[in-house]
Amino acid sequence: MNSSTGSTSTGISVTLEKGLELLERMMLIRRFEERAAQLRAEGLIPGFLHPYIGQEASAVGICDVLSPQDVLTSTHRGHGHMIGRGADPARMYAELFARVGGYNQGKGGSLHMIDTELGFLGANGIVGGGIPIAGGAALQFKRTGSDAVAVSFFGDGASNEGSFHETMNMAALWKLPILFVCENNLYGEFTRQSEHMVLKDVADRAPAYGMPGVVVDGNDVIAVREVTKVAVERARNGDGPTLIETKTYRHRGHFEGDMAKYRPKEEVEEWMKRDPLLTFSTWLSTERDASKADLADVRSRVDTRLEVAIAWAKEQAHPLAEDALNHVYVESFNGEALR
Amino acid sequence: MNSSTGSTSTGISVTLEKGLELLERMMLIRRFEERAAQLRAEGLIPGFLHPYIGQEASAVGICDVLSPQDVLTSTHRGHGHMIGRGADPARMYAELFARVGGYNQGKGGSLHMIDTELGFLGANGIVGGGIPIAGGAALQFKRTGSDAVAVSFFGDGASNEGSFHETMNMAALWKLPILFVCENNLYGEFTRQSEHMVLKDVADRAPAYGMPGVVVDGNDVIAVREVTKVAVERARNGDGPTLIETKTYRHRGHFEGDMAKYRPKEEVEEWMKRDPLLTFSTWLSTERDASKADLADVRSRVDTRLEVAIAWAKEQAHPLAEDALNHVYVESFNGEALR
Amino acid sequence: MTNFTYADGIRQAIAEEIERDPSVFVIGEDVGESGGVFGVTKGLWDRFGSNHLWDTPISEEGIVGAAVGAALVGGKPIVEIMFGDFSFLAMDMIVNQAAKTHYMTGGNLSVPMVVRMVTGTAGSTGAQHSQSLEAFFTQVPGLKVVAPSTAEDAKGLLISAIRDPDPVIFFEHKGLYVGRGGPAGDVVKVDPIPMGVGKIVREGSDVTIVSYLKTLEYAQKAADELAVEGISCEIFDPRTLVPFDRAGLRASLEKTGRLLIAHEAPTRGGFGAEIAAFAAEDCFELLRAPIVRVGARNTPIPYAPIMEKYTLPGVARIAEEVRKLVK
Amino acid sequence: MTNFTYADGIRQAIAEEIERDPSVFVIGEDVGESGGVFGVTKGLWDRFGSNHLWDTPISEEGIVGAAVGAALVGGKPIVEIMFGDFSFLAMDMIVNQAAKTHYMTGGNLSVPMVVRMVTGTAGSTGAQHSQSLEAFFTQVPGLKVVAPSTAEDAKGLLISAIRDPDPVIFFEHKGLYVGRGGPAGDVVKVDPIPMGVGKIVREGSDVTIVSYLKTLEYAQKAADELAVEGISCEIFDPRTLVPFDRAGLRASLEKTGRLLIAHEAPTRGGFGAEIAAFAAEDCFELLRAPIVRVGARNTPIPYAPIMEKYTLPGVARIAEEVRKLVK
Ligand SMILES: Cc1ncc(C[n+]2csc(CCOP(=O)(O)OP(=O)(O)O)c2C)c(N)n1
Ligand SMILES: Cc1ncc(C[n+]2csc(CCOP(=O)(O)OP(=O)(O)O)c2C)c(N)n1
Ligand SMILES: [Mg+2]
Ligand SMILES: [Mg+2]
Repeated sequence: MNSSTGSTSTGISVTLEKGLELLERMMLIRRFEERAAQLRAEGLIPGFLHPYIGQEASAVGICDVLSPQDVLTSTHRGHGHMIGRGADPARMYAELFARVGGYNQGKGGSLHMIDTELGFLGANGIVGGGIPIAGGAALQFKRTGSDAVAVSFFGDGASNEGSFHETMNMAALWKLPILFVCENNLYGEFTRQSEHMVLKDVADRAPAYGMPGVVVDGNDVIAVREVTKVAVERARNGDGPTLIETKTYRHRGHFEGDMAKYRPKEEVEEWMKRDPLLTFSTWLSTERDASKADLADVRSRVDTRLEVAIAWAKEQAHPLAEDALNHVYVESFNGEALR
Repeated sequence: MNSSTGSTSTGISVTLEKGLELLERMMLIRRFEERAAQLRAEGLIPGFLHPYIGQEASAVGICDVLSPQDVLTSTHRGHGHMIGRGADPARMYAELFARVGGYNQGKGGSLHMIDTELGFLGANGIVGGGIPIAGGAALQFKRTGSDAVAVSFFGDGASNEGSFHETMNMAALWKLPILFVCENNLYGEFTRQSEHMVLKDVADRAPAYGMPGVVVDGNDVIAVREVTKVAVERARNGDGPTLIETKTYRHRGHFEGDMAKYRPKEEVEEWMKRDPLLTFSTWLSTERDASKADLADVRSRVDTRLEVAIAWAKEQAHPLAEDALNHVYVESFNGEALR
Repeated sequence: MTNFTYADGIRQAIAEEIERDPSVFVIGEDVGESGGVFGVTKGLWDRFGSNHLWDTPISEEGIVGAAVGAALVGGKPIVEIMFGDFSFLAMDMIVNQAAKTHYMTGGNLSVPMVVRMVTGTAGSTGAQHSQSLEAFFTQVPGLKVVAPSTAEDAKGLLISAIRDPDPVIFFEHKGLYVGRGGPAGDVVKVDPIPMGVGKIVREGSDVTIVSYLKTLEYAQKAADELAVEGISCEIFDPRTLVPFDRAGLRASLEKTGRLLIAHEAPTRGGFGAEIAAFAAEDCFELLRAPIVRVGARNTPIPYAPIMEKYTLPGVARIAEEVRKLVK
Repeated sequence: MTNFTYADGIRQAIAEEIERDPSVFVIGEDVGESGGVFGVTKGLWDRFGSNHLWDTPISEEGIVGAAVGAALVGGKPIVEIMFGDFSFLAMDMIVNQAAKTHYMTGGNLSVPMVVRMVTGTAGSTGAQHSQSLEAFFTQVPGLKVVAPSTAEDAKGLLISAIRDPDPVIFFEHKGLYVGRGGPAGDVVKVDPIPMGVGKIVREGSDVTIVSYLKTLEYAQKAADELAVEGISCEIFDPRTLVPFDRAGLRASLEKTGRLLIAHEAPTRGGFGAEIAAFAAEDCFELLRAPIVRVGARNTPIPYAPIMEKYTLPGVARIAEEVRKLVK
C-alpha cells in the first residue's frame, strides 16, 4: 500500500492569530449553514440544501493553503468550499434566495454556485461531475506552464463514479497540478461506506493510478492544512497530483429535511464529540491561550457578518421572468441573442 | 501491493492429449484469423476486423477452465474468445460474410457476434462496454444462487474507462462470481500502455477495490489455465471476483489494414519469439514427446475444418433487404411487429 | 374515496410483479431499506428483501449495465434513475447496448429491462435535476417509452413494461408524486394497459391537445377555462410515446382539424416535434390550421421560481395558444 | 484543379486557428502522432507538437470533461470523438455540464469548446459505429450544432465553431472523408462562415428538399434524375442545425410550397421532425402538400450491406417520395 496516513496536527506554525482566523472561517461556514436551514424553513430558499455542517475543517484546511490563481470544483455540498475559499456570504444568500444579486443571478442556486473571481468553478448537481472539470483546468495549467493548481472536492460516494477513475488516471499519467480531495463523511446519501465499497480508505485507490494517497483527520484543520501544503507543493513543482482523503462526518442528514435515521445513535454521538469547531476551540484555548473573549468575538463577528449578509440578500431584486431567456448562449454571438 | 504473479507453467496435469487439444484450439483461432484477413482482402467481409493473432493462449487458457453454464462478454477483438469457448467457425464466417446463416443473421458482424448456446453474450463495439454487462450476469447468478460464473474479457486500454471502475467496485463489494480478464497487449489502438497509464501492471488496480489481482504470462496457455482455475474456484465458492491480467501481444495492427508502424521493430521481434503457438508446440515436443506428425495433424485438422466452414459460409443466403426491419423489438410483442 | 397515488401505483405494480414473477427485481441507488429518495419503493425491502431491492453504489453506467447483463441471463430488472438527468451517465448502456442488443444479435438475445426515470421540474430543482428527456429516448430504435399521467395508468403501464420483452424507459413526473414518503395508499387492482393505446381524456371539437405527464393537468385546466369561452378542446393522452397511438391521434384530428401539443420538455427537438411531423405528414389533409407546440422555452431550467415558471408551459400559455389557434 | 477534401478543410481550419490563437488545441484518442483513425489531424502533431495535439487514454467522459475544464480557464479545446457513437459515454459532460454552464452561472462562465464527431455510415460499420446523432444535441439548449457537407463549408464552419464562445457539436460524415489518410491536399483560403445561414444548393420550384451531410449528395442526384422528368427541386442545405436558418427555409417554401427533408438519422425523432414541426407551425399557409421525411428506417444500423443500404435514405427513395409529393 502506497498511501500514507498524515500525522495528526501538532499545530506547528499556527499562531493564536492564525488559529482564530481559521476558526472564524470554519464558524462562518457553520453559521452560514445553520442560518440557511432556518431561512429555508421560513420559505426564503426554494431549492435543495445539502448542509456542510461538521465538515468545516476539511474545506478550511485545504483552502487556506491555496493561492489566488488556483481553481476549485465542488459538489452538491458546496457552500463550505465556497466560504472556505473566501466567497461572500451575502451574494451566496442572494443566490439561495434566487435573486439577481446572487452569484449566478438566481439561475443556479445552491447546486451550481460559482465565484469566478475566486476561481471557484462551481458546485455541481452531478455526483462526480466536478472531477473531470478540475482535471481539465489542471491540464490547461500544465499545457500553458501556469503554476496554478486545481482542486477537486468530492465525496466517498463519488469515488465510485467512472469520472473519478478516468480523471485520476489522466492526472497521474500527465502529472497534472491537481489535488483530489475526497471528503469521506462515511455516507453517500443513505448508504454507508461499507455498503458502497470494500476499502476502508478511499486513499487506497490512489496507487491504482500510480498516485500518492494520503489519509488525514478531516476534522482537524491544522492536519488538513499540513497535508495540503505537501500536495500543493508537489503539484506546483510539476510532480503531479495527490489524493487526499479527509475523514469527516456530516452532522445533519444528507439534505435539509433528511432525518438521517439510518445512522446509529452512537456513531453520531461519537462524531459530535469530534466536532471540528469544538475541538479546535478547545485546542486554541489550551495550546494557544485563546481567551473566552477571543472565542466569543469570533462568534459575534461571524453572526454580525451573516446578519448583514442576509439583510442585504433579502433586499436584492427578484429576476424578471424574461431573464430566463438570457445566457442560454453567450449573448454577444453575432451581435444578437440566440434562443 | 496485493497482486501476485502467477508462476509460469510447470505443465502439471497436462497430458500430450490435452496439450494437443489446447494447441488445436489455439491453432483454430490463429488460422481462423489469417483466413479471415485473406477473405476480407478478397472482398467477402465488408466490416472491421481486429485480429486476435498472438493472443491465443489467453482465450484458450481461460475458456478451457469454464463450465457450460458460464457466460462471457468480449470486445471488438472477440473471435479468439468465441473460438476459445467452442463456437462454430462456419457460423462465424457466415456472420462475417453477412449471411443469414451467421450467428447474428448478418445483423452484427465481427463487432457484435454472439453464441447464446455457449453463453457468449457478445463481442462489443464499445471499449469497456462488455464489462458492466458481465457484471450484471454475475449479479443475477449471485441473486439466484446459481453456481455459474461470468467472464469479462477486455484490454489494457479499456481499463481506463469508467465502466471498468464501476463494475470492479460493485463486483468486489457484492462478491460476485466473475473473472475480469485484462488482456494486456501493450497497446490501445496506436497508444502504448506507458502513454495511457502509469502502472506497469493493470492487475495492480485490483487492490483499489479490495479484489485480488494476478499477472500471468498470457502467451503460456498452461499458466493461464492454472490462474484461471484458482479464480473460477474462488468465484464459484462465493468468495468473489479476481482480476487476471494476461500479458500478451497482438502480432498484427490494431485492425486489418493498420500497418502498426508505431511499434518498435525489436519489440515485435521479441514477441514473435514468444509466439504462443510456437512456444507451446516446442514444449509439447520436448516435454510431452509430441511427434512432428502429431503437430502436423493438428494443423491439417484445423485447416480442413476451416475450409469446410468457409465453403459452408459462402453458400449461405444473403439476407433480404427487408429483413432489416425485423428484430428492432421482440416480434411477439402484442402479437405484431413494432417498427 | 380511495387513496391511491401515482407513487402507490408504481409501488403496487412492482410488488405485484415481483410476486407474480420472482425474476423481477429493482436495482438502483438507495432503492432498498430507505425506500428511495422519493419514497416510491418504501416498504418493499421489508416485504421482498435485498435480493429484490438491490442497493448500489453511485455508479450509473455500472448499474444500468448490471441490469442489461442480468436481463440477458434471465433477470427482469427495474432500474431506478433517481433523477432522469443522471441517465446521461448511463447513456451508452441504454442506447448502444440495451436498445440494440436484440437487433444486433439477429433476434437471439433480448433485454427485458425497465428504466424508471424520475423526470420534470418540482420547484427550483435547477438545471441538472429538472430535465424532461423523453426525446433522447423516443428517437432510439429498440426502446419503448412510457409516460403515464395518472395513478391507474402508472400502475397498468408499469405492469406492461415489466412484462415487456424489450427495454422500456418509464418516465415518472416528480410533480405527480403526491405526499412524497407518506403512508402507502389503498391497493387498487389495475389491469395491464397495452402499449400504444392512447386515451381521450376529454372530448371536444375545436382542437386536439396532445399532452402527457404533468403537463396534461395544465391542459385540462386550460380546457376548463376555454370551455367557458365556448372553445371545445379534445385532449389526447398518448400514455406511451413509443409505440405512439397514431390511429388515435388521427381519429381525433378528424373531429377537430387542429393540433396543439403541450409538454414540459423544451420545444426544440422535444417529442412534440415528432408528433407534429407525423401529423403534417400523415394527417395533412385534416389540418385546418398550423400545428402549435407549447413546450418549455429553449433554455436550461433556471433556479429562480419566477424564471422557472416562465420557462415552463402552464395553463395560461396553453389557453392562450389555443385561443390564437381557433381564431 | 484544386485537390481539397473535406478532411483537408477540417485539418486546415484547425491549423490556421492554432496559428491564430495558441489557446486552441485538439484533444482526443490517437489524435496526435498517429494523426487520428481517419487521418484528419495527420501532420499537425509534427507542426504544433503534443501540447496542441493532446493524446489521451480511452476515457471519453474524462476527455470531454477535461475539455470543459480547460475551456473554463482559457483554453479553446477541440475534442475529437472518433465515432460519434462513443459520445454516449461523455453525455453528462456535454449535456449536463458544457451546455448548461453559461446559463447556470448566470452568464459568468462559458465553455468555448468544439466537439468534433465522426458520424454516419461508411459501409458495414455496424450498429455501434454508424449512428447519426444530431437530434441528441439539437434538442439541448446551450449547444450549437454544425453539419457541413462540403470541404469549403467544413473549413469555414469549423473556423467559426472554434471562435464561437459556446460549446459546438461539429458533425463530420465518414462518407465525406475522401482518400482517408492520403496526402494532404491544397490549402484553400476560406472565410469563416457564420452560423445560422443556410445555402440554396440548387434552385427549383416544385419542392424544397432540406438535406445535409452525406445525404445532401443523394438529394442532389435525385434532383438530377427528377429534372429529366420535369420535376424541379430546390435544395436547401442548412449547414448549421442550431441555429437553424428559418428565414432561408421559409423563403424557399414561398417558392415551392412543398417540403421534403432527407437525412441519415432514423426518421422517428430525427432533426427532420424539428424542421417539419417548424414548417407546420410557421409556414403552414405556404404548404400545398404533406411534409415528407426521408430518414433512415427506424432500426439500428445492420451490418449486412444489403440491409444497411435498405435502411438508409438513398437517391431512389428520395426521388420516389418527391414524385409522390408533386403528383
Ligand atoms: C450522478 C448522480 N447520481 C446520483 C445523485 C444523487 N445524489 C446526490 S448526493 C449523493 C450522495 C453523494 O455521496 P458522497 O459523494 O459521499 O457525498 P456527500 O453527500 O456525502 O457529501 C447522491 C447519490 C447525483 N446528484 N448525481
Ligand atoms: C468507447 C470507445 N472508445 C474508443 C473506441 C475505439 N477503439 C476501438 S478498439 C480501441 C483500443 C482498445 O484498446 P484495448 O482495450 O487495449 O484493446 P485491444 O485493442 O488492445 O485488444 C479503441 C480506442 C471504441 N470502440 N469505443
Ligand atoms: Mg459522503
Ligand atoms: Mg490493448
